[in-house]
Amino acid sequence: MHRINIVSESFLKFKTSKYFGFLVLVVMTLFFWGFFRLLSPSNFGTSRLVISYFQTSIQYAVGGCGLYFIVVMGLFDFSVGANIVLSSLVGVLLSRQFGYWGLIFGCLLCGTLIGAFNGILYSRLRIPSMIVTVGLMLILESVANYVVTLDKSGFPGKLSNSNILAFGHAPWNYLAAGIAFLLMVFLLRFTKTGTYCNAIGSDELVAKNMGVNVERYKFIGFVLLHFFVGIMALLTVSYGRGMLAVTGMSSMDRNFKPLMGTFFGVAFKKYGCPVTAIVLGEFIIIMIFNGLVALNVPTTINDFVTGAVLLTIVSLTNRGLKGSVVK
Amino acid sequence: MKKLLSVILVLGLACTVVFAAGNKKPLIGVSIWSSTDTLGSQCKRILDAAAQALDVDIMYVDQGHVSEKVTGSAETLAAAGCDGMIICNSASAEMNAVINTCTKDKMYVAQFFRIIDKTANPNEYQLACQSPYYVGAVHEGEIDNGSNLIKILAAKGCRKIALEGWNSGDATFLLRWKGYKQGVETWNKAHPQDKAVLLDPQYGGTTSDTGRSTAEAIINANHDVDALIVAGGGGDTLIGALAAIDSMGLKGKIKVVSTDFLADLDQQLASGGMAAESGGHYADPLFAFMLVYNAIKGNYHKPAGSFYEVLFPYLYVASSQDYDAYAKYFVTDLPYNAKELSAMAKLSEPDLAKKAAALSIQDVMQRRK
Amino acid sequence: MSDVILRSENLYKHFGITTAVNDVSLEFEKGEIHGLIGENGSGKSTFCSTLCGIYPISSGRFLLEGKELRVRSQVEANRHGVSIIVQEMGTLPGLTVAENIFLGEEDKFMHGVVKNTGAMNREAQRLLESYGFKHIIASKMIDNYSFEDRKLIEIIKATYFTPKIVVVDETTTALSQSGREELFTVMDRIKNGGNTVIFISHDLEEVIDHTDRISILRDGSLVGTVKSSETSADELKRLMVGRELTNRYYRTDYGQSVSDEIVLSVDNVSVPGEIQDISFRLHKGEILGIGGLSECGMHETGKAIFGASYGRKGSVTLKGGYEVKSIPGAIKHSIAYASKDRDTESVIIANSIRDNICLPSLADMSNHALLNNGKLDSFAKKFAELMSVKMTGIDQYVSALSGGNKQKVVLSRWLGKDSDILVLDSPTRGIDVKVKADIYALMSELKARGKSIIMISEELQELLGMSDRILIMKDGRINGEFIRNQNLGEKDLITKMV
Amino acid sequence: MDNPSAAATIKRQKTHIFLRGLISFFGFIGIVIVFSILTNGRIIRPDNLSLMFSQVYVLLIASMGVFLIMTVGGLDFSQGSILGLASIIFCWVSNYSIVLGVIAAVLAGAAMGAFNGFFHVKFKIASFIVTICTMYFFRGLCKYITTNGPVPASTNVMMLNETWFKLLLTGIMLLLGFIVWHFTRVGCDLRAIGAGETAARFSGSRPDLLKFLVFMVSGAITGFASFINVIKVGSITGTAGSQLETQILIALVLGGMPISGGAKARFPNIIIGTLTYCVLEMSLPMVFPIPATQQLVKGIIFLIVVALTIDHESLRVIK
Repeated sequence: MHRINIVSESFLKFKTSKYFGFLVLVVMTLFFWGFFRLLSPSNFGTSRLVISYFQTSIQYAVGGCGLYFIVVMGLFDFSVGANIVLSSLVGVLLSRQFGYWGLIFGCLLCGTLIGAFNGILYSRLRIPSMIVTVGLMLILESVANYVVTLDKSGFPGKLSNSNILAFGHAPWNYLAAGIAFLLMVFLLRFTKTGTYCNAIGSDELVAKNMGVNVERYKFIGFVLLHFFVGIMALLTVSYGRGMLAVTGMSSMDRNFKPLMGTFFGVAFKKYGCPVTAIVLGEFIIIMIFNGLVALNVPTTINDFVTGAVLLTIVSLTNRGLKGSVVK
Repeated sequence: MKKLLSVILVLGLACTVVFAAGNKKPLIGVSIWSSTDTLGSQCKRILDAAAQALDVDIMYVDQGHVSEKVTGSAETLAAAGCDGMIICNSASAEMNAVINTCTKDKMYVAQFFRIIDKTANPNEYQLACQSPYYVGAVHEGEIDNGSNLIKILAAKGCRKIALEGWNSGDATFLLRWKGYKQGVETWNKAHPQDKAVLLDPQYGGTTSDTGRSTAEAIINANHDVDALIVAGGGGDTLIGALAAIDSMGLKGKIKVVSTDFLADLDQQLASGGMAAESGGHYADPLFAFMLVYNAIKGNYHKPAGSFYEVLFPYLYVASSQDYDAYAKYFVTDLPYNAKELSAMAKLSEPDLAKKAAALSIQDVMQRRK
Repeated sequence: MSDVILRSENLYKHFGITTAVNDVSLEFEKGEIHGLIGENGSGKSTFCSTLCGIYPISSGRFLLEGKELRVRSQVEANRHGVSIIVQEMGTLPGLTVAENIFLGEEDKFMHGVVKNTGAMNREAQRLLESYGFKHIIASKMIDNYSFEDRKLIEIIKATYFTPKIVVVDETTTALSQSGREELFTVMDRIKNGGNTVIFISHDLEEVIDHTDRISILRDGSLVGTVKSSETSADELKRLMVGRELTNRYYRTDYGQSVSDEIVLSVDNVSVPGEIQDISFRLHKGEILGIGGLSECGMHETGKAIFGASYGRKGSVTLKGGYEVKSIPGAIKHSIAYASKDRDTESVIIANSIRDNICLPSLADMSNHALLNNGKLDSFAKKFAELMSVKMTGIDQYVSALSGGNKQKVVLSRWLGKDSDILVLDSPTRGIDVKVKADIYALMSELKARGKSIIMISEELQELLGMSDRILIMKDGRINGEFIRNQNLGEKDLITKMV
Repeated sequence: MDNPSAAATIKRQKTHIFLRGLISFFGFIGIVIVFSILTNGRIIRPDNLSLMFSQVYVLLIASMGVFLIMTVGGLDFSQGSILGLASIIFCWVSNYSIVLGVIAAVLAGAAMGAFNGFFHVKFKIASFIVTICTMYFFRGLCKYITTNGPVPASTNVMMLNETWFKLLLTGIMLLLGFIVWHFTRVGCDLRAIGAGETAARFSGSRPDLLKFLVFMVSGAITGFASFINVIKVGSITGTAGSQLETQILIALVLGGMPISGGAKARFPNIIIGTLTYCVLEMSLPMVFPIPATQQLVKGIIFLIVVALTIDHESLRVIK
C-alpha cells in the first residue's frame, strides 16, 4: 500500500517534469513511424528516408516557432504566408547583386520589417489581429507581384543560379534551422520576452497589473514572429529553388502548415518543451504525408488525414475546463 | 493613423482616374488561372503585345481555377463591358454558365488551352455550337502529347514512370494522364517482354516547394523509378521536382519530362536534369485572342451549329541546342512581332488555324531570316 | 520599539455614494504585526487596497516613514516597499514558479537582454527553501501545483524583497492548518526583521494569538485599537458590533407567523470543495436569510439551489415535486437568482437593458416561437420603470449604469418573470442607501404577495432586519439557525460565524 | 448616478451606437459612389446589377451562417471546405432528384457543422482551432473524391441557372434568416451569449447547446448555398469553395460586424457587407487591369473601412 503510494507519488513527480512531455512526443513520433513502417516496410522510414523527411519538415517548424509567440498571446496572423512569399522574392532579388548576403538579409530583413509594420498597424489601429492581418495579407501578396517584375534576370523569382542553393540542402539548411530553434529556446528561457508573452497569454490584465508593458510585448511578438518567418522564407525559397508570386489569397495555405506545429507547441507548453513539440510535430505531419505516398494513397487524401490527426491531438491536449468560456 | 490611411486611399484612387479615362477601343477580357506564374506571365506577355499591336484594350481576371471564380470571372468581365473574352476554365461544365453569360451580354468568348469534350460534356458542347457568341477553342493535342512524352521516355529506356500532377481533377491534367496511359499501353503492346509501368499520380500543387516535397515523397516511396513526368502546373512544380532529384543526387538517373518550359531549360538539358520538354504553348492564347478579335470586328462568322477549333502544336525540345533556338525566338523575343501580329489579325479563320499549326522554332527562324 | 513607520491621516474612500472608508487615522509601528478586524464590508480590505494603490484614495493620505505615499499600482507599491497578499488568486498559469515570483522584477537577473534563468531558478529555489517550502521546485510550471502551494508562492512573491509593510488580506481562509503555520512563521520573520505586517482575518483567536495590536473597523470608521495581550475574542466581537441599528428602512414587524407551506426543500446538497450536506426548507412568503463569512459557502449554496453549480450532489425540490437540475429548469419553475458577482453573472454588461430584462421571459412572450418585438419593448419599459431604473431608454447599455441601477435591472428582470422563489445573493452589495431602501421595500412587498425569498448576505444588520429566519454557515456547513425577534443581535450571529 | 457627466456619457454612447449602426452603410454608399465615378457609372448600370447579384448569392447565404457563429463570438474557417463537400454530395444525389439533392446537401452541411460544434463545445477547444483542423479534414475528402475528375451534376440543374430563381432562393433564405433573427428568441439569446456567456447562462439561455446548434445551422445554410453554387458551376473540382471562409470574414467585417460578436451584431451587417465586397470584386477589375493592383487597392480599402468603422468600446482586450 505504502509502496504504491510512493510509486504513484514519484510518477506524479515525473508526470509534471518536462521529461514527461518529451517522452510523450517521442512515443507519438515512434508510433506514427512504426505504424507506416509496418504497413510498408520496403519503402518507408529507413534512416535515409527519415532524414529526408526531417529535412522537409524543419522549414515549417521554423515558422511554427515564430507563430508560437503570437498564438500564445491569443492573437493570430494571417499574413505569414504572404510574408513568406514577399520576403523570399526580396531575398531572391537582392541575391542577384549580393549573392548569399543578399539572399539572407533580404529574407530576414524584409520579414522583420513587415513584422514591425504589422505590429504598429495592430497597436495603432487597435483592430483585432485576425482582421488587420487579413488586410495585410491582401496587400503583401500584391506587393510581391510588383517585386517580381523588378527581377529582370529572366528567371523572375527563381534561384536558377546553382551556386546559391546551399540553404536548400544539408548541412546549411540544418544550420539555419538549428540556429532558429536555439534562438527560440533562448528567447523563451533566457529573455523576458518568453515569460511576458506567456503571462499576457494567460491573463492580460493581471500581467498589466504586475507591470508588464502589454502593448510593447505584443509588438515584439509580431516582430519576432516575422523574423522567424524570414528564416522560414530563406529555407523555403532555397528548398523550392524559387518562389511563386500569387494573388487571390492563395498564400493563405502557407499559414497553416507552420500553425500545426504551433498547435503542438501550445499543447505541450505546460510540460515546458514547446520547441521540441513544434519540431517533432511538424516532423510527424511530414512523416504522415510521406507514409501515405509510400502506401500509394493519393496525396489528395493527405489533408484529410492531417486534419484528423491534428484534431485528435488538439482535443486530447488543448481541452478547456468545464464551465470555462471558450470562444 | 486613420488620417494617414485615408490619404493613402485618396492617392490610390486618384491614380486610378488615369486608368478610368473613358475609351472607345474594343475591350477584350482574359480569364486566366494566374497571370503571374511562369506560364501565366508568358501568356500575359504575348497577349499584351498583341493588344498593343491591334490597338485593343485588354484586362485580366485571375480565377485560380476555382470553379465558382471561373464562372464569376465571366460575369465580372461582362460587367466591365468587355466586347469579348478568352478563358482558360478548369472543368468543362463551367463553360455552361460562362457561355450563357456571354450570350446574354453579347460578349464573344473563346477558350484557350481547353476545349469542351464532345462525348464527356455533350450538353455544354451543344450549347457552345448553338451560341452565336462562342467563337471557338484553341487547344493542344494533350493526349498525343502525353503519349509522345511516354514514347520519348520509353525510348530512353525508362520502365518505371512516376507521375506528378498539380491539382487533382484538372481537365488538362486528366487529358494528359489519359495520354500517358495510352502511351504506356501502346509501348507494352509493342514490347510485351519488357513492359513499362506508370505509377498513380501524386499532386504537387503549383508552387516549387510543394512540388519538391511531393517529388521527394514519390521517389522515397519508390526508389526504383527511372522517370518522372511533371504533368504541368505552370513550371514551378517542375522546378521543385528538379530540385528534389538534384538534391537526392539522382540527376540524370531519373529522367524528367514535362509540359512546361523552364527559363533555364538549356542548363537542365545540358546537365541531364531534364530528358525532354514539350511546351512553348504560351502562344496558344494568342490565337484565341485573334478569334475573338475578328469576331468582334465582324470578320469571322462562326459556322452554324459548330465552332472554330484551332489545334495548337506542342514544341518538343530534347537538346540544349534546340533550346537555345527556342530561347532566342520564344523567351528573349516573341515568336511574332507587331507587324506579323497585325498581319495575322487579317487572316481568315482557316489560315489562322494553319498559321497556328505551322508554328515551330524553324518557322520562326525562317521568318526572322 | 514604538516608532511609527506608516500612518494614515483622515483617510476617506467613497464608492459612488457609499463611504467605504470613513476618516480613518491609524498608526502602524515598526516591527509589529497589526491585526485589522471588522465584519464584512467594514472597510478593512478597502483600506488596505487604497494603501497598495489598487483603489485611488478619495481624500486623506498615507505617510510612510514620514513621507507621503501615493501609488497608482501594485508594482509601484512594491517599489516603495509595500506589498499585499490578496484573497483571490494572484499567480499566472503557463509560467514557471520562478517566473511567477520574479514577474516584473526580472531586471536583477538581466545582463542586457540576456536573462540568467539558471541564477533566477536558483534564487527562487533558495527562497523557497529559506521559507521552508522544499516540496516546490522553482523551475516547474506553476500549473502543476495546488491552490494552496500557489498561495505559498504568492507569499514569497510578496515578501522576498523584505518590504517594510506586508498586508495579509484574509489569506488564511485559503490555507490548511499547516499552510497557516507556514504563513505565521513568515509573518514572525518579517516582524523580527523590524518590518510590519498588517494582518486581516475573520478568525479572532488567530488574530489574538499572532498580533501585537488589533484595530477594529466598523462601517468604514475606526472603532479603536487594543493590545492583543489585553483583549479577548468576546471583547473584540463587542467592538465589532455594538452599532445602533439604523433600521428605519428595514422591516418593523415582528413575531408574525410564516405559513408552514413548504415551497422549496433542499436536501443534503453538496458541491465538491464548496459546500457539504446542506439541508433546509423554505416556506411560502418567507424571507430566509443566509449569512456567514465570504468563503463560508453561502454564495455557492445560492448557485446550487438555482441549478448553476457543477458537480452538485443532493436534491433541490419544489412544492410540485419538481427537482431543480438546470438553470433553465429552475427559471421555468419560477426560481429567480441574483448573483453577488453582478457584472459577470447577473447582467450582461455589453448588452441593452431591454435584452437584459427580457431574456428570461422570452419563452413566455413568444407564441409559436414567434416574438413580438413591440411587446418586448413595452415589457422591458414597464418593469424598468416599475423599478424606476435611471436610464436614457431601454436601448441603453447596462455598462453605463451604476451598481444600484444594474441591480434594479436584475430585479425588474425577475419581477417581469414573476418568479415565486427569489434567491438574492448580496442584493445590496455596493449600493447606495436610497436604492437599498427601495430594494428592502420591494422585498417586503414580495413577501406580502406570498413570494418566498432567500437572501444571502454578508451584512448582518440586513439579515437581522429583513429575515424571518437566519441560517449561519461556516466552512461549507450550516452552523446555526435563528428565528426573527427583536432581541436577536449581531453578536449572536458572529459567534456562529467565526 | 444622475450626475451630469454620467448623463453626458450616456448621451454620447447613445449617439455613438446610432452612428455605428449606419457607418458601415455609409462606407458602402461611399464605395459605390467612388467606383461609379471611376467606372463612369458602369457598375450601377441596371444590366450589370444582375451580373453583380449572381456573385452575391452564395456569399450572402453562407455569410448568414457565419454571422450567427460570429455573434456568439466564434469563428469558422471550414466554410469553404463545407461548401465544396456539400456541393459534391448535391451533385451525386441530383442525378436522382434535385429536391433530394438539396435536402442531402443541407443534411451533409448540417452534419459537418455539427462535427465542428461537437468538438468546439464538448472539448472546449477554441472554435478557430477546431475549424482550421476541419478545414483540412473536409478539403481532403473533397480533393480525394475529385481525384479522377470533376463531379458533374445532373444536367437539368443547369436549367435552373436563372437570375430570378437564384434571386428568389436567396430572398427566401434572407427572409427566413431575418424572421428567425428578429422574431424568435434566437437573436436575443445569441447576442446575449456573445456579450457575456456566463451572465447569459444565469439568465436561462443554454450557451453550450446553442453554440452547437449555431455551428450545425450554419453548416446547413452553407449546404443550401452549395445548391446555388452548383447551379452556377455545374460540376465540382477539388478546389471548389476555396477561400470562401476568408471572403465571408472580409465581407462581414466590411459590413460592420464586430469580430468579438455580442450585442452589436446586426442583421444588416450581412447584406451591407456582402454587397460591399461584391461591388469591390466587380469594379476593381474595371478600374485596374492588373490583378495585383486590384488586390492592393482591395486590401487598402478593407483596412481603411475597418479602421473607420471598428468599435473599440466593445473590446476591452484586443486579441
